[in-house]
Amino acid sequence: EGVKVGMITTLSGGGAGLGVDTRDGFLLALKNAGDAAKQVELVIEDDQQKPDVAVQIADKMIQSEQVDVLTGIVWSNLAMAVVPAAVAQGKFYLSTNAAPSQLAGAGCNPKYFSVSYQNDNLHEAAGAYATDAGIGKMFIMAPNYPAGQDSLSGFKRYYKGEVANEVYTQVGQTDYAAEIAQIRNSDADAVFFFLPGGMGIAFMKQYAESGVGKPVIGPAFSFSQDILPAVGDAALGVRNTAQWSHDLDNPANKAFVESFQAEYGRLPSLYAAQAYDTANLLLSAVAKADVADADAFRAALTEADFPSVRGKFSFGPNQHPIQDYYVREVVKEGDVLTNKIIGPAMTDHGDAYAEQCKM
Amino acid sequence: MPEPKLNEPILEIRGLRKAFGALVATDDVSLDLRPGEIHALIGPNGAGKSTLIKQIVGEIRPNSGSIRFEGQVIDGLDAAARARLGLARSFQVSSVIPDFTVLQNVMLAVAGASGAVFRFHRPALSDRKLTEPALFHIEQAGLADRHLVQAAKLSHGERRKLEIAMALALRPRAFLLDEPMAGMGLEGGRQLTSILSELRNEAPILLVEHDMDAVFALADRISVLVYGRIIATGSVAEIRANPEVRRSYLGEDA
Amino acid sequence: MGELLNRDAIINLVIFALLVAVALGAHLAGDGFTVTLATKAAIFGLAGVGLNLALGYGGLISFGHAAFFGIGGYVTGILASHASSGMPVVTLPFTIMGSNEMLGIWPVAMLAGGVAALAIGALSLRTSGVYFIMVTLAFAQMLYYFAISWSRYGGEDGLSFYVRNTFPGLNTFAPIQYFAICAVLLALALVFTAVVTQSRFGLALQAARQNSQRAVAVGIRPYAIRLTAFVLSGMIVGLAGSLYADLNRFVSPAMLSWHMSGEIMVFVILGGVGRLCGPVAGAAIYILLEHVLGGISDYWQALLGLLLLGIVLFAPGGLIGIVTRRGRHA
Amino acid sequence: MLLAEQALNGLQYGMMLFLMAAGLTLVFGVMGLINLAHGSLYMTGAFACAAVAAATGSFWLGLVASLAAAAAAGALVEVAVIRRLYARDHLDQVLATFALILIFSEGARWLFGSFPLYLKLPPSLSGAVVLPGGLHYPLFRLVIIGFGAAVAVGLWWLITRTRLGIRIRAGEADREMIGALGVDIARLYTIVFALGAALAGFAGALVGSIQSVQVGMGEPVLILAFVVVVIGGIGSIKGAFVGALLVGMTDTLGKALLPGLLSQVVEASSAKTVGASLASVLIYVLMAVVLIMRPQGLFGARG
Amino acid sequence: MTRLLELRDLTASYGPVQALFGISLDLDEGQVVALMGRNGMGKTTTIRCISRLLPHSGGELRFADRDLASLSAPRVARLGVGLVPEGRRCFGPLTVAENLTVAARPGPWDMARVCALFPRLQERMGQIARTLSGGEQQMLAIGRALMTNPRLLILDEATEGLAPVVRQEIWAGVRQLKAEGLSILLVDKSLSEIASVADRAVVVERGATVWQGGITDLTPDLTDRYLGV
Ligand SMILES: Nc1ncnc2c1ncn2[C@@H]1O[C@H](COP(=O)(O)OP(=O)(O)OP(=O)(O)O)[C@@H](O)[C@H]1O
Ligand SMILES: Nc1ncnc2c1ncn2[C@@H]1O[C@H](COP(=O)(O)OP(=O)(O)OP(=O)(O)O)[C@@H](O)[C@H]1O
Ligand SMILES: [Mg+2]
Ligand SMILES: [Mg+2]
Repeated sequence: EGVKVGMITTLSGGGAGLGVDTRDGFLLALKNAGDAAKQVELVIEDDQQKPDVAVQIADKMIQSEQVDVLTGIVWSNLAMAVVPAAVAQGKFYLSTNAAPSQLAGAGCNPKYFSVSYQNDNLHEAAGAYATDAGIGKMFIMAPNYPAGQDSLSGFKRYYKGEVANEVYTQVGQTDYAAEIAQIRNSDADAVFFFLPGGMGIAFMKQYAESGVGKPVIGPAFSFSQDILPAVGDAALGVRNTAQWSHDLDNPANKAFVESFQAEYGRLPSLYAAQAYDTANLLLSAVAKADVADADAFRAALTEADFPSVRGKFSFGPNQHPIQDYYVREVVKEGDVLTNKIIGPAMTDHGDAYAEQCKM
Repeated sequence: MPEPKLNEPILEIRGLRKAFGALVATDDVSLDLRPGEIHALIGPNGAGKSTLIKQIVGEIRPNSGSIRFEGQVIDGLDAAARARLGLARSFQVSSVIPDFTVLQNVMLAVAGASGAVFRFHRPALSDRKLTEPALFHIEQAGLADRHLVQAAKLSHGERRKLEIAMALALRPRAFLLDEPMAGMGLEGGRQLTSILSELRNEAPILLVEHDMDAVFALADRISVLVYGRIIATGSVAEIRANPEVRRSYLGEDA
Repeated sequence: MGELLNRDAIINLVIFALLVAVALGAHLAGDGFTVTLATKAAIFGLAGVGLNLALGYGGLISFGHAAFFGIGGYVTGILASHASSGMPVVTLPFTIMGSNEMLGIWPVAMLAGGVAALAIGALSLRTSGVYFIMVTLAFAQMLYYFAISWSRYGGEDGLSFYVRNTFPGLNTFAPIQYFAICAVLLALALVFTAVVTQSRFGLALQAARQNSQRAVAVGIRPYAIRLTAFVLSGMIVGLAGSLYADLNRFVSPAMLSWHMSGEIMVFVILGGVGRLCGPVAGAAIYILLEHVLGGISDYWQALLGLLLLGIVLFAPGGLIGIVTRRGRHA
Repeated sequence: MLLAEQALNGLQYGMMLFLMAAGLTLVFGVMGLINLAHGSLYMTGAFACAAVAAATGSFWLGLVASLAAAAAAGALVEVAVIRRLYARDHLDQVLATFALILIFSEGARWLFGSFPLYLKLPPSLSGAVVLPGGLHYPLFRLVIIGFGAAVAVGLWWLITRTRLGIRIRAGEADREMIGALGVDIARLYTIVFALGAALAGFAGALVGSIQSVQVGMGEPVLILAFVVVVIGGIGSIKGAFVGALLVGMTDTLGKALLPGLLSQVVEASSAKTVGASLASVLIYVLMAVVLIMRPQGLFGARG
Repeated sequence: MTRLLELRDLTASYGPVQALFGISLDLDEGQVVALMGRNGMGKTTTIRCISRLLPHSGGELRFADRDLASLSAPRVARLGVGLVPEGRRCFGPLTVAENLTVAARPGPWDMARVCALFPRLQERMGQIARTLSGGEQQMLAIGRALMTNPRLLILDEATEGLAPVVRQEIWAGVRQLKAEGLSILLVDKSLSEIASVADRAVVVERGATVWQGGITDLTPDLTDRYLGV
């Protein structure tokens, strides 16, 4: 029996780092599970970070390879291309990362689970933290695409202070002098930004050079373990929000971080942790139910009966996590830049779209 | 074909002027081309001969002045429209479609002259409305046995003949030939001379040429252009005798 | 010429037959994914055939054909998503409803591609050479950035429409049947291209490419000829975009990106510029390589690069050039 | 005050673009070669700088390494590939250099992994300085302006005033003829290509140190650099310089001003996103307008 | 007198098309030799072979006691072959001065001497070559070749497309060069001018040498037969 899993993730091109961590985290969980993992047959394919390629691989996995479960997509736009059609064809999809709002609200589906978060969550946590920290005026900034627009609305949803300025940057932008000048000349007390990948690295470095010096808050993406070494000391002291950190104090996490370092010789990133949890969730469900019995399998998944590296973890009504979010600070441990938890930002937090979900 | 009144010029140029920056390449030029004549245009290098031809065919726009062709003012027409009216030119450096065969080149001219190039379905190569006139003009230009040769593979002289065939295919009302003799060699030059003297019966020729043997043999009238201005127009004998022309163009011992 | 034409015709038939044979064989073997790959090859081949009309025969090196590909795709996605939501696409000045009928969508996609090509071409054709390459790219980039931030239809996330549009009498969701649709359209486009390039218009187009000054001198307006070719090309590529959208049931700005333009161009060059079936062979080989190499190594794109490089350096006439042992086509 | 700073930013961004485009102009304009792999050489420089700086701890050594590595890569590419393409048309150049992008990117990923690398300015170049008028401005951005101007002057001098430059331009006009006059154009082109590559690598190292050093970093730059070169007119260093400043100004001021201007006419929240969208296509609009008005670019001589 | 240039049964092709079938030619130091023949008979092709712009496929090609077969075009130019090509081929975007300096090599010919030979060039030093008149471009092409200080100057149709008065100037220049002892190989269609300056003539027909000898031996029946005069 067992379950056949198709992993579609980015393994070539510029964004390959995130996909590699996703794959490695997932594989590590299977390895650590020992014999239990024999129930899981895994096929992995590279989506090249192209939505059309992802769709075609999904078709192949569904039609030719007859997988039961799909997983692994890093990017929201690829998820939007694959997930709706996959679940419509009766396959389960477990998200290791991307969780766009469309799939959390009206577009939710019994076969779709997000094991990571809902895309807005980290931004909401940042908003909540800014409120708690008593920051009166914020300068907020994100790229001009749906995820960016969602991020700023997510932030504003829980931020009670005043938004001094709201700026949308260009996707793929590498020079932020114009925005930094606006920050310098605004009366904001702090800056919130969501700039994934290279955009965030560029912004942080240029911001540090500019000497503006207003505190910076962001979601974990720009301070994830895969990116921190490239940002360098410019990131020191930045507060960022996440549902996980490598220093979270629970046994599952300790085991994960240790075995990840032993296996791959580097610190795990957020993406690796999420994939690790996803694999363990899957294993927990496989142990309880046969995937052929979709209702039973779904019920087993919904229980979320697995040792999450995040400590407590459960699913809300739209099958997105209800979990705690933390504020982390970028610190240097020896020579290595990493994050340290400095406190909770939100506890037992779900998401804003759950109530639109009718399942 | 409605013949215009005898001796009524086919092509009338009045007060044409063209400046490139400070350089006045065409300076108040007026010129006629009459039915049946070969009108030679000579003058030093850089005098503005090619520039004048380019203005007549519409490749460049004059700053002022006017051109009438068969009684019609053509100043507002673009180059393609003028070609269709029957202004056929040859280029100073020969200009053909290199990958086409001789036949295809001439068929292109037939098609262009007919104005019906937006035909999408019928295979051109088997269109007798194109091939028949094309083969006829190829024969006229003396290329009969070469019509399936790619233009790029023609010798220099053959390429010049191909240009003539393409000009003929336009069923022109006037020829504008820019140095057709250039690089033709002695024998080729003689052949071309005889083709040109036949051609004048089809339509008058405005001939730009530095080969004085050819000019003196062919021309009915000669105009001399110096620094963009016409300094003299007259018969061969008059021009040969003109001291100004001897000094500025032909050289002392011409 | 006649004898060579026959040889070309045979090669064209063989290439097309091979594509169909692969799809049919895979279908009989129950390998749906290979059928999908063949469909993708047919669609990209169609896009290449469209580009080839402008690029190969007209010498118009467009680095912006993704614009038409994406427009075709978005037309399809938008009409299909409105059909499923029941909301009209436009209400003013008249109401346009969505549609999930391929036969209704294709003409709109082609029209939109053609209109865009008319606008872009009318401006771009004022330039030539490298400038033309770059202006066409610029227009495509404008559309790309516009699509990324056009949140109404998903922006960067793209637009899913979950179920393939319908075609009377066929189950479009069956891979082989959808392949059949694409293959027939490809065949029609090939016949269309063959006829057009042999026509007077084709003669004039090729003349304008090789020597536009000469074309003018025989009374032909290269601008009008080129613009017409560009529009026809945009329409075919728009249709290909529509088919691609239906293949994936999804459209996104990636269809408008310069990578896409580059890829369509690579299909054409790879197969052989200005050869009727060149783009089909090019697209098929490219997709085959992508698929085969992808299994060999994570770094397969480097291998692909090396292979492409080898082809440029040692087979300047493209793949078909190798077969016919001739240089670049007329 | 803000406007002054934004204008300075525009100037600075323009200079940065010029640095990125300088090598491309040289190769593209002077040798008539469409080199899509320019961005890869840019990436090579950044990676070389990051690797050497990490190994030795010296940014300056890294900078030298970026020049050397990119020049070497350029020379290798020229001899192995590009040399065979001069006589071919643009299409083959596009395909070959497209293939080179794939090879370079995956090669870099194979050598350095998928994660971004660390490359930071040395302390002597970092931090902000106070300009007359009380404006705080990052020192490095002033340094970029300086480097950009120096490269511009240097290139202009090289091309117009040195015999090497005259020969390069003569070779561009008629390759065969310059050979028939006794100038070994093949070697000359290798040198030029290596020089263009070195400039790209240098820009990669400088600009990479305030942006991210990662696989694929060259691609957005490539398109921008082409836009700059084309606006200025192919083959003109002056054109590339003016084009770069124009693009830099347009982009920066567009980003800074458009959303604000738009919010005067439309409702504020959509003004932000619509303004940003407009700003992101502004340079392409600029390019299209320039080319439609002047099909040969601002300073281009040929069509 | 020493033998400067020697061609023996040279053959060459453009791709699959053979253009030269056996060209033989001798030129001694200080001589002016005219290469003659009808259109398309292979004169320019012969010259392209001598300059190594086109590789020959057979026969022997020697210049100044060296076999040129293995040398590149730039090497041959540096050995002292100065080419004034068919169609002038000045570097259009460069100024007159730049055209002259681009390939200059040390020797008796320098800018001043070229200007003394063609005073018109002096007046146009800063002008872009593309905008020169045809005659001026021709002078520039000759001056440019002289600036390389060649031992052998090759003129391919150097008077084509020029006004008669300019043609006379060019011929005067050629006579002056000859008087100074320069070796010259030339192609032209003006028989009378050739007769006045050349020492020897080589006549080619369909890519092969059919006659060579002293210019005075070139009788009218020969020119009639081979040149169609
Ligand atoms: N596009 C242009 N820009 C600037 N100057 C030009 C242009 N075209 C021609 N000229 C100049 O105009 C003058 C006339 O040139 P044109 O080609 O008409 O001379 P021509 O009489 O045909 O000479 P030739 O007998 O040498 O062919 C020359 O000085 C030339 O340099
Ligand atoms: N690039 C080429 N490709 C193919 N054939 C060529 C090429 N150039 C010349 N030929 C052919 O080679 C032969 C010799 O040409 P060449 O140019 O040497 O003649 P030529 O004696 O210089 O004639 P002309 O007096 O016209 O200059 C001709 O038959 C010509 O068609
Ligand atoms: Mg002229
Ligand atoms: Mg010749």
